[in-house]
Amino acid sequence: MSVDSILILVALTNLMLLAYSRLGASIRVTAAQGILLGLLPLVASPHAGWHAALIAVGSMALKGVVFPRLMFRALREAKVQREIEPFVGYNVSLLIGVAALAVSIWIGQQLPVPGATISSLVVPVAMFSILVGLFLIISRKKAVNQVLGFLVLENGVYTFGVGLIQHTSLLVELGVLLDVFVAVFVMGIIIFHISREFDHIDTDALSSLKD
Amino acid sequence: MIFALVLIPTLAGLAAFLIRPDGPRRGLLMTTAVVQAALTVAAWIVRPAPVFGGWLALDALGLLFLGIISTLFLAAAFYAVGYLRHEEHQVERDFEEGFLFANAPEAVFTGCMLLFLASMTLVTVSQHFGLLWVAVEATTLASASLIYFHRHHRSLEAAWKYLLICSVGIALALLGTFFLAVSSAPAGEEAMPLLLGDLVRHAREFHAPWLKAAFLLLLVGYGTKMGLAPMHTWLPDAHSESPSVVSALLSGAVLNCAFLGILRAFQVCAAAGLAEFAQELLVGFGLFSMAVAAVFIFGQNDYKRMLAYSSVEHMGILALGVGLGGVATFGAMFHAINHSLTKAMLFLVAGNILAAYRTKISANVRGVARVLPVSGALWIAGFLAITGSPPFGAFLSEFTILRGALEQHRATVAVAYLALLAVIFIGMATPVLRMAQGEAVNAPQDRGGREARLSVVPAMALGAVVLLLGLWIPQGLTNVLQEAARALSKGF
Amino acid sequence: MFPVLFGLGIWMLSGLAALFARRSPRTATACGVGGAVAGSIVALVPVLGVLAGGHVEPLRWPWAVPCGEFHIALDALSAWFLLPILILSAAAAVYGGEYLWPYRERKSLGPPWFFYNVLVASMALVVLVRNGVLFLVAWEVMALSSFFLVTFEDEKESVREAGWTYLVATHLGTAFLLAMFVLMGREAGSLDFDAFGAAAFAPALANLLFVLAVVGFGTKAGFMPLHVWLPEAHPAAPSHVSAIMSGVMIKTGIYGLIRTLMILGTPPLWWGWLLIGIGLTSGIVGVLFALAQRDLKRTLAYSSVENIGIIALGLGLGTLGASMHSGALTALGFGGALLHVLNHALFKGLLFLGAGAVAHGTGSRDMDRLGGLLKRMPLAGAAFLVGAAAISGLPPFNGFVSEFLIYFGAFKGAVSLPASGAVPMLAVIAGLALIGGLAAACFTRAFGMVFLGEPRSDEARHAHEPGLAMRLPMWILAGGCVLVGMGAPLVWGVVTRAFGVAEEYRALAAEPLSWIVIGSALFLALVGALVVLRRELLSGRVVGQSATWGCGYARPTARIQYTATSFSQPITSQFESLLGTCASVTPPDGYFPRHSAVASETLDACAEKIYRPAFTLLDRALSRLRWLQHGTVQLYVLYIALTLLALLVWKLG
Amino acid sequence: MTMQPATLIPPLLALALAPLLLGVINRTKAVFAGRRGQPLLQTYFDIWKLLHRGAVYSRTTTWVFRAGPVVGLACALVATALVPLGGVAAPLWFPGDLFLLVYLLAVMRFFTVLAALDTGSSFEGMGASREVWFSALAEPALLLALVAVARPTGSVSLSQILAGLTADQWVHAGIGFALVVGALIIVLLAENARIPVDDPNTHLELTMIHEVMVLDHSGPDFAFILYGAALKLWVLGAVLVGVMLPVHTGSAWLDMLVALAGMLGLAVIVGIVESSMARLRLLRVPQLLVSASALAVLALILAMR
Repeated sequence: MSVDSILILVALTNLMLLAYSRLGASIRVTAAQGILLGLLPLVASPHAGWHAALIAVGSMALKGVVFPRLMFRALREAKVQREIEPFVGYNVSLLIGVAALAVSIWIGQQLPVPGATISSLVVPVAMFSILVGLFLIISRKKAVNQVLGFLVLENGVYTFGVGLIQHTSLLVELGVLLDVFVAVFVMGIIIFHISREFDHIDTDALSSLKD
Repeated sequence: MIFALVLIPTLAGLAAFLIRPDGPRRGLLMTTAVVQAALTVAAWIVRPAPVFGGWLALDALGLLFLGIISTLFLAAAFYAVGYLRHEEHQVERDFEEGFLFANAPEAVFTGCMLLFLASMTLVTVSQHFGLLWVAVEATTLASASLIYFHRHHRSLEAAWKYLLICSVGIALALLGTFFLAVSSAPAGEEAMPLLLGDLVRHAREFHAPWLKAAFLLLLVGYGTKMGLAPMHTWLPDAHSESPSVVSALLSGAVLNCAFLGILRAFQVCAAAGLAEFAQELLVGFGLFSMAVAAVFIFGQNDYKRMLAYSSVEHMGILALGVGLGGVATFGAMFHAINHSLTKAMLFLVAGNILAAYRTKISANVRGVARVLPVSGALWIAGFLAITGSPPFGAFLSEFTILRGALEQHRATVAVAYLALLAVIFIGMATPVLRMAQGEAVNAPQDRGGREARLSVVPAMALGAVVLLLGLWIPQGLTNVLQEAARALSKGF
Repeated sequence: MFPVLFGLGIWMLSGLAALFARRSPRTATACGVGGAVAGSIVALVPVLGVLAGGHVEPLRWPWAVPCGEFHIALDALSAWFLLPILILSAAAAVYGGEYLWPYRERKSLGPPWFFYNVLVASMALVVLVRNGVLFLVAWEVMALSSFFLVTFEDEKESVREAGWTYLVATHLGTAFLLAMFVLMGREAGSLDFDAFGAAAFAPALANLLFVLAVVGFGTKAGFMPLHVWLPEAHPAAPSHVSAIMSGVMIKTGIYGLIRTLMILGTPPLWWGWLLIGIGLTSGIVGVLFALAQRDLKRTLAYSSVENIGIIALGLGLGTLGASMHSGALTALGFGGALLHVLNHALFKGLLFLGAGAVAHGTGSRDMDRLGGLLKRMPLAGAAFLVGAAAISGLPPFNGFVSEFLIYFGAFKGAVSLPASGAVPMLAVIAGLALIGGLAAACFTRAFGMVFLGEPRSDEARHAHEPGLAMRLPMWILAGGCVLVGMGAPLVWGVVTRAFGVAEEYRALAAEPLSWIVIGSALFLALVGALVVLRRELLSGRVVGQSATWGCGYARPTARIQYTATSFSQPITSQFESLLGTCASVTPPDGYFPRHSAVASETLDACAEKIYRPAFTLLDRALSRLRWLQHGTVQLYVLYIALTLLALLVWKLG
Repeated sequence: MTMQPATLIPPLLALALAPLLLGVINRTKAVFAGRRGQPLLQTYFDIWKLLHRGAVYSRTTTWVFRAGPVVGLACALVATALVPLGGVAAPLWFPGDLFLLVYLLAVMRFFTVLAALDTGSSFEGMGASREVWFSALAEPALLLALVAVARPTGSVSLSQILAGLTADQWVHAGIGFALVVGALIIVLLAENARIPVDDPNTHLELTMIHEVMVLDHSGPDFAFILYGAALKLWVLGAVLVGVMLPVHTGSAWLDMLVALAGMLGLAVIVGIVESSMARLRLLRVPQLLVSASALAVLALILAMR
């Protein structure tokens, strides 16, 4: 299984996320994306140091197992199954996704990688994930979806990190991982509170503070 | 020593979660604040040596912001104790919609405050971009639960927005950090570990497009946290819903931490000879932030939101000052201090007003100067200070920034700057004066002009410092400011 | 210089003392009044020394703020402006001691006295400092302290409004000064006034600086149409504060303008024309608005705008003279303006104190409800009459002297200069004549309606004379009016010598002034003689008392008297469109009309027609943009995403 | 400068002959009305009689009321010392003396108005309000006219200006001078409360200006007022005559005679005007006075070519 194929799979998962309305499915796809990205460093440099492996396992465990469970619990709490009416419909979302893909490729061309890289697809795919993540946050109403969007965004950044920077130090990666973990954890907590407060997780309700 | 600066609040924070009784916990909060302040003073006197392979070090910039943070936290901690005493009874009634709600456990509050302090300190001392990012994100997480201290839906909403928006921004900042790393690839191995010093030293060899992109991402990312328009949107909600003491810390300290992140990136750009590129962006964001702030301050009827927008304005002024460069950089550094202290003071006073009148609508507040004499006086003084009237410090810094603009013949910038300041002055004068003056109406508990010492003394102290800074700048401070300005102008 | 510092110290410390003694009104008042008087007396010594031709070493202390230096100097100009500041502040303080006393139950007297002394100190500092930053600090402290004094009775809505207007106006004015000083500093390389004086400004920049100065200082001085705060703030303030605000504080604007002109060097012609234009507008429109007011203190405030206009006319003449290198015109124009600064301080201070006495004695400032007060407060009334005559520019009082100098300068110009130069002179003469006539109308009205005739209301009927502490300052100021009027040649000598005017130009005015004094003396002698003659004639003859001859009407009441409004109606009706007086009339109807009423009010035209619409427009425009903060988090994230994309595309594309 | 005794002549003549002018005016009017009219010296008789009467004062009034006539007369007396006559300079002549003259008249008016207001009578208040308004318009006209005269002579003192005028200037700049004279006549009529501005001897108080202000004065006070009014007429008349008849025959006596004749002629003219014109409506008076200023300005424009 080559780096490129993983990256392409990642891009596909992004498109799937754009198309899905069932929250459960979205969660599973995100989890899959997380696992794929966890594999990436191992595939990229098979005989990397033990810490790369550690990071990989850690992130796989986190993104593939812990987060999905968290999200599913949130779903059970809020008793919702699907994103009924997002701000942007699913077909339009797909089109926008394609556009985003184009933009990411353009950016990739604008930024030729100076140093060593594992694949020419890294920058476009990373950018693509980031854009899709942002788009999910913007276009969906269910809080869960926005957390997923945030995860996809983080995945993009992570892709980038793994793909382009061979020797960032262990501490930073651990810190990053930890932060992401805590962030998602806190978000999960807040979603519980939201669902308790409004007995649903529509973010429409969360627009009372304005000018 | 740097370790101590970071570790003491961390351990104290963790301990605070475990301490059951209130008294010792509050004591812990205050002692930590005092110790932290003492350590900071020591650091100002003798610059501590870099530790941990140069990852943690205190340069002028860090020292400056560390000073701000410790001062604010000292004031905030004492105020918080008084505040917690006032909030002791568990269930209370919301004064806007009248439902009942509980507060978060006090242990959580205290612990998060201390961790918050730890993470902010880490921001100021970290020389490594990755570490810096981790620290900034940590401040977000630590403060999120502070914002959600009052357990009701508005503060929940505020916390949610804060968390989501800042996390998005921070994620972009992380991407920017990676870009930075990539751009530094041509410099070879020794520049790679993202240490500020190495980056600045080799910046000339960096790959320009990547560096530009990195700066853009860091600007937008940290700018979100810093509250530059149009990424400022979380700020008014978070500030208006969180307890005033938290708002004080958010406005006075957190925004500066994010600003520090941008400054670090700016240092690298300046060293790489991309100063103009970066400065243009900063000037643009600065003026735009001031404009947006003006729009929402003018006719704002919620005084805590008004203060929040004023923070947006002043972040704009800081960005503008650095963007103008030259003497304006010095002005911006100085303004960071003035703004933080003044804004914190204003938020603390706003907390007193809120406690007495139980409303955030400025139109419903009258005669503060009669009901709460001290707070009323501080409220007006703070308003004058924050709008840059002499004899307060902000006047000197804003004046210096104006000098910077005109000495570079940037007439349009200067005119826009003055015009926006004027509009904001008018916009703030109207509600502030209306609140402070007149006969007292709907002040439920009139304390006969007496106020709890803990609720006014911290604000008074901050106000005194701001006044002092307007009349006399200590030599040591001037040196540090100039060193910081130099670091920004030449990258080193 | 040290006496001056000593005075500053006394003011600040006594102010602080008053602030800390706020629990006991007696101590606070004692500290405030004593400090103000003592400080003024101490500082008066070097001022008189300088005016007598002495020299005082400037003082330079390092000051640890960017570009800041504690640099103060006392030259003739500073001394000349300091003189009225010291005199009037001391007098007004004594007066205020009694004036504020009745408030002691309701509010603490500490803060007002603190701010009063801070105001005095800052005014003195403003005319002393020679460093841009220090000047701005003193300038703003002056504005803020006076703002807190204006809002002393902040429980009144009108007072709060006035305070807001004042604060905003003065702050906006200061913005222009900021720009001016920074630009000067850019050229001079330092914010030190001496450096400014040494620097050479390019004509374009000099013009810009002049305009900035006119707007910035003009806002404080009350040039039309920047005067809007003045008729609001001065009536709102306690009367002794109105006195020093109107008497000396607005003059600091004139001081700044003169200082700027000195710095900028030889002016182009149009500066003089601009100043004369401003002078004419402020003078004529100002006095017309003064005529249209019913509130005594509002009338006085508008008349301050008028007098500032007269000063501006003098400055304009002087500036024209400077640009035409005509020493005579310069000497007479600036001399007249400077003298009028002093004179206006004297009689306007006196008049505001008198108005305060009226308000204090009757509780009303509405001229349509007053009358007959001369019988009830004879001493205060007599002092007020002196002020009224002086401000109408009548000999033998001081007002005539300064106006004469301006007239004389314009007259010389009008007969000697070529047409281009003579036209502005004619404008000055005609304008000054019209202003003088209208001012006489305004103050016969003010004095006649308030002090003469029959009381128009109960509060006027039961008015009482103020105490000695309030009368004495008024008499001192009245004496000042007479002294300057009768000692005109001496005063002129002092002015010209202090400002080093060439002998020939001094003689130019010295001679007529001495003749005027002779004429005045003759006039006073004749008055005395006629009084004696009249007494002789009437002695031993029947001197009857009766009711006023009502042309046959048997039962006159106080209500059939002419009121202030009706007195000025012929004039105001001519300028209806300008003044925009709005009258509400309830005409009598039916065969047996019950109630009928006429009420008229004249709001400030500039405020109503320019500023208020501008502010509403701004407010509307800004509130259009509020949707930006829409409340849905998705939108916010969208902002971030779009910003990012835009920047990436822009910078990388 | 030292005061030559000759300069005392103009004021002395003024003191002696001023009341005569009123007599002449009244006699002229009588003649036009086909009456014999009062004797020329009637004003003297009136003043004499009033000086020996007692007085009645309103209870409303204060010392201001009593001060009015005294101050007014004092001003008029000083004013006579400021105007030259027939080429003889005034005892008080100095650069810019005309401003002192104008402002002395202002002082006179100021106190007359205050005295009127002191009575609290609505009629006198009415008169006062008109007086201040019209005189405010008259002052600029007077000063502008004087500047227009002064400009050709280039001197800044009334005595020198009038001395500087010569008959041939009339020949050259006749129109200009005519305009000035017109302006001065209007001012003279307005300031002295003559028709067409005011009617000195109507019996309808509502229509009066100056007369109504002195309704309450009696006895010596009224005598002072009468004399003061006569002097005021003389003073302004002297200025006007000085402009109208700038004759400089060699002999001072002849010049003086010409001037006196001019004064009497002026009185006759005023009488003719009064008996041939009707009073203007009060609303028109301001227009008349503004037009006086307009005439003066026109004259100035001509003088500045």
